[in-house]
Amino acid sequence: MKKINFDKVFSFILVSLLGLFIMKVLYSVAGEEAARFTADHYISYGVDETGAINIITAILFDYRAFDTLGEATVIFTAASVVALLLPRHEASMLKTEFTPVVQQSIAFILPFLWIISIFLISYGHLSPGGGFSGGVIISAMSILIIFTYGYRYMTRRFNVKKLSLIEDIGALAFLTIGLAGIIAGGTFLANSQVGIYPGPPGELLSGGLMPLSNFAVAAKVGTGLSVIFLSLARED
Amino acid sequence: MHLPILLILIPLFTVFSLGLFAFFSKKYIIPLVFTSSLASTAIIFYFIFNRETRLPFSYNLGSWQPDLAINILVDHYTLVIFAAMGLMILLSVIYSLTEITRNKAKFYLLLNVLFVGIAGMVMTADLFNFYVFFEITSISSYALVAYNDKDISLEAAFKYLMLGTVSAVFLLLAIILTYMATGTLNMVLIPERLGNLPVLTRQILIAFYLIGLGVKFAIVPLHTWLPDAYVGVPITYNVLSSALIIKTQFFVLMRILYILFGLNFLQDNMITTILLVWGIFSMLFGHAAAFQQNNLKRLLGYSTIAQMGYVIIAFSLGTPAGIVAGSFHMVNHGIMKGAVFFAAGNLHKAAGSYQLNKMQGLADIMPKTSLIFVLLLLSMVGIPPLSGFASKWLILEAALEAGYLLPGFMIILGSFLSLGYYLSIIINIYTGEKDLSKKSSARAVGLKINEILPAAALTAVCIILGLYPAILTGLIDRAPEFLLEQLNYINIIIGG
Amino acid sequence: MIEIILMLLILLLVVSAAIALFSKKLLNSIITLSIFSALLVIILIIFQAPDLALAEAVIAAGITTSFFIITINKTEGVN
Amino acid sequence: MLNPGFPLLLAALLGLILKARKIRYFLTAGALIISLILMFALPQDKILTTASFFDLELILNYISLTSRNIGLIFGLFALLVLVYGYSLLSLASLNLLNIFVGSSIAILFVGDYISFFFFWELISVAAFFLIYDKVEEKLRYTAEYYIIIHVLGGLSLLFGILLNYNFTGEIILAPPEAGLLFFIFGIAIKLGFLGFHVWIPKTYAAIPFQLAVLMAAYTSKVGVYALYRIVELETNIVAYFGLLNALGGILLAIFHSHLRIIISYSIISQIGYMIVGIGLSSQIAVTGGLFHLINHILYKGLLFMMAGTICYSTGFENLSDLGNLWKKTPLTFLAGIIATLSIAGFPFFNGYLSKALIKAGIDSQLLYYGLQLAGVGTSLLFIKVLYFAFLSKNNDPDIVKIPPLSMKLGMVLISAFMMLTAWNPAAVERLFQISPDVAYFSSSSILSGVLPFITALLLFPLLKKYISPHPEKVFQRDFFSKLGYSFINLDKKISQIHSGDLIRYLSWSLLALLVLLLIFLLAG
Repeated sequence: MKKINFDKVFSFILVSLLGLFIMKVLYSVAGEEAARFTADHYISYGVDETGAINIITAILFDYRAFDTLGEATVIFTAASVVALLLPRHEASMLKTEFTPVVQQSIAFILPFLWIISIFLISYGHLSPGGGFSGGVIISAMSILIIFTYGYRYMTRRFNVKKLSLIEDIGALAFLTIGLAGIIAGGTFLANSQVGIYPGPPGELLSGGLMPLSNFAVAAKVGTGLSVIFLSLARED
Repeated sequence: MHLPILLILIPLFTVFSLGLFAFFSKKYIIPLVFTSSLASTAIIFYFIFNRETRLPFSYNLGSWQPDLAINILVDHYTLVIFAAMGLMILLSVIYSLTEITRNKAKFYLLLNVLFVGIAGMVMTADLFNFYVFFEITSISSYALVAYNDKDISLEAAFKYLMLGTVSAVFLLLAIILTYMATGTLNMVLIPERLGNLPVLTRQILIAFYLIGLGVKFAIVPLHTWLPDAYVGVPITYNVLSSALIIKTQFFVLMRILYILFGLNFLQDNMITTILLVWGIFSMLFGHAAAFQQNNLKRLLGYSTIAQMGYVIIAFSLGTPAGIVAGSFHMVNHGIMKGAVFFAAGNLHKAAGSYQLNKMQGLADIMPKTSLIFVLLLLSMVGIPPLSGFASKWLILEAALEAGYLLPGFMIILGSFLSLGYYLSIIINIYTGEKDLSKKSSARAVGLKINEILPAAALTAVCIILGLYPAILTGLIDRAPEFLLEQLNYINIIIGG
Repeated sequence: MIEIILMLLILLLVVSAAIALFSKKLLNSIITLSIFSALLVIILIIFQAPDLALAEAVIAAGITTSFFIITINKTEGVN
Repeated sequence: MLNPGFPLLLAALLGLILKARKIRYFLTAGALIISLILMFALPQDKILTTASFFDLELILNYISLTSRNIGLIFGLFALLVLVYGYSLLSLASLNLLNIFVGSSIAILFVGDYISFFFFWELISVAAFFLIYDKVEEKLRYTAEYYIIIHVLGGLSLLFGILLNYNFTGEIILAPPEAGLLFFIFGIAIKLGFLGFHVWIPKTYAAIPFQLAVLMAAYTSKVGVYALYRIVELETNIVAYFGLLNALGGILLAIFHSHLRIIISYSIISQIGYMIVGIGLSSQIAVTGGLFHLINHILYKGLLFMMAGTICYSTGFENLSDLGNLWKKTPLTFLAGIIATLSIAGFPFFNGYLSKALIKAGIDSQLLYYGLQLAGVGTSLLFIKVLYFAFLSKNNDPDIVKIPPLSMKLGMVLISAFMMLTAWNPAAVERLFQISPDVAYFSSSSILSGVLPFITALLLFPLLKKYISPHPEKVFQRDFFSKLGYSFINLDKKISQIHSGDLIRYLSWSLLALLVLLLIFLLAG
């Protein structure tokens, strides 16, 4: 008979008790009518106030654009950290050679991925998507390239330095968009509230500076995640 | 007026442009960082000097109406951290000029990210926004701990990361639950909506907040990352961590507890009592553990834990005097511990090690730095006329005034314990070899002006504060108004 | 009908999470984790949150998995 | 106006720049003279200088008669030590002497608790560095012991001050209305009350003798002054405790044979006399107690100078190594005789006047005979010292070094001063502005002064073999250091739970959360 592992017993008790407490809070919290104040406001007035049909993008890039700036900074920092603390060991998996069939099919897929990401970014305020999702797809492309064509192929076109540069520019662009709010007479990151071309809802050019911020964030997120992956996959 | 947001934007701009500048030429890095920290310091001092006319100050982002927008608030309570920031930002940058030799751009990037996080955490009046800045601060902290890329610092950073992430989950959980219960993240609107919840639910929320932030300000069973993290990092991070990061996390916890839940709720449901007892435990444990250390940085790390215990005790008294005393000690300990770390870094230059027994005989090589070091350690013990005495006096007075005799006695006991290990540092530094032929491993080194300046400046501040503590209390004496009375805080945005 | 599917999915979610937690090999955990994400995507779509579903699909199922795999691949050499 | 202690503190600051020993020496002397002039010149019973700490008013300069008297003797004695130690005091110790003596004098002239506490701690810190030595491990240990026990007392005093401040809202230096116990504990450590006395012999026997001469005069006397200012009880209980101290000190001293340990223990006993005087309610006894403080500084200084000179010239300090010195060092022998007769309270010698005053103020038989008994013990003690050091033929140590003129001059000056005061009580009363109205030289009081000494002289041959000298170690672990070590051992166990294991740490934090939740669940 195996000895009882006290660590496991202890963690089991711990986890189940914590779970019970969280359930307790959830039950007492759920069903509060007053608790939908902000959400109701977003749903009722979101389109009118921001000019963006996709409320989630409206929240991300107008109501709570400051949070988005912060999250972008988190990704930026993470990318810098990973690039700083170089892993010193090679990734053996990257040595595996894929057959030309795989390489060709990836080459075939990549342009479509480009189009999808650009669509997601530029229609972010109209349909599901936005800067984050589009940016992540861009980084997924770089991952695909590295996996199939190898690390060197990727770095010949885009090395970490260049990508970081694009990342910096994207971030600075987002900051500049934020400053535009100040210039227009409002506060930082002011957009629709100071009347920067809200446009007719549903048009591509609407939502004020939202499409621009989408592009800025997408550039930043896409390159940031790519930098992380490139640094992880680096072969010294 | 866009000054408060500039406090976040200036370091943020520096962060993003550092990469650009570094791409073209490395020689722009230092001027850029220096300018930005000067500008930040100038803004902070603008608020400090114009506190009567300009504060409280609110700023809503995106020009949204205040109940929808993310708000940024500067009130008299914020000045507590501002006072520490005003000194530490510039001095730490000055000190790091020669300390950091490799990857300067990355270091200053992380440093500025840290400043962004701290400024954001202190000023924001929105729970989720606070969480974002909390993460920014945490990530840059993990990175700075790992910065030296040695085994010991990487291991410490990993531990810190794991503990920090687990705690951050609870913090996020608490924020989500708060949002679910109230439907808003605006810290100004939450208080009245939170009042409808059952008591136990609110208590559980508080527990989550406490654990989430407790790991970061190193209250005792959650402190374990700190001594490890302090060993292998640049002195600049030691200073910033002790003087700013830890303090900021505690500062925000207090704001969350007192503003969101209210003083009456906390006192009726034992939360202040629990915090008080926990603070005493934390303090005694920190002192006791510091006693056993023979690595100077670890020792100072434990002493930081213990000193945070004093702050926790003072804040959990729940009286205006307690808040003022705790705030005073937050700033004052930041100054003292910052100076101690700067001086320790200078001593390390000669000794080549932070092991106490290898630091013997340093007093002969660096008499002035050693003298400063001794002065600071005496100040930490609380021997007048140095500033440590003033904060001890305030805390004790507040504790006794609130009727807590035993906690007061424990504080006395704690500072007696602290004498023991500070004395062992002094004795180690002031021990010479009997025969001069058997020189210790220490060698004389010339210190650069930027290494001497921070320690000397902070020591001067320490002495001045000891003689005229009213300088600092005059700065923070209105802090309790914005912490203990929810209405004052709420009115900044809604009423004003 | 949709409720039954939802319940089933949630059950599968728990199961996959448990497998991810208790499997001995890290690689298995990661693959299970991506299955977990895929299930989550379906649930999110049922909840009419396409934005989140999109993000979850790309980030959790795609990026995170590859990050994990490359990290494990690197650290295996160390141990 | 300047507090009389401040010139010395300023001299200490100035000394940081001046690195020449001679200059520092005369700087200190000059500062001492200025300080003495200030004590004479400044008006009494007036608040002269104030400062503020938060919103509290600090009284930095308030001269009362008692503090002026003690201050005068503090300053005078420091001058005598300067003469004695002309060739012995090192560069660093001169500056620390400034701080030590300066704060000892300054503490007498402050009128509030915060500055009182400030100088109280400053004395300990300065003494720590005075004792401290970079090379000698023995001295490092002594210094550590000294400051730990004194800071313990200081913190207790601080807690008392805060309790009192919290109760009354005042920080004026006056008998407290709350927290008296903490005041008493702090003072008891400072003045070396029986049970807290261990630091006195430990310190004064281990440090260089010139420093022992200096330090023995101040630390515990400041404690006595604090007792006089702070502790005020309805009953005479303090006086009985003082008697306990007087007898206990003798009992502890009599079996030792290291010169400075004996003298140190006799400090404890003499402090007992002062406590008896202060603890009594009659004005004469209180004056006598304070007067005894003044006398005590002089003859105890002379005793330490004697011990120091013996140590300097022979290299030995234990009575078992000494003997037959009276021909080789006649001056020292003479000083020893004067000091012995003074401390024994023999008529027409220094200690007689104050002891007579205390005895005149006593209203209880027990106290009177107790003090007489202590007098017998004191006489016996120093007859033992004189006999075994100077007269006994058991040993015959050589003179290794001839003491310099300055040391001899110091002893001569202090003996002369002592004899002057002893023969001229009227002048003393004028100088110190006291008028106790006691007939010092009545036959009954002379008899009561002579009796103990004669008794001791008769007893000595009988008791000689019981108290004969033996070699001994200066260092012994006492109760307090044992306590400290057991704490350290316990502490080691506590801190060993930090194993560095991440899982353990994680479970601690989760456990903390769980405990917190359970408290809420069970208590709510």
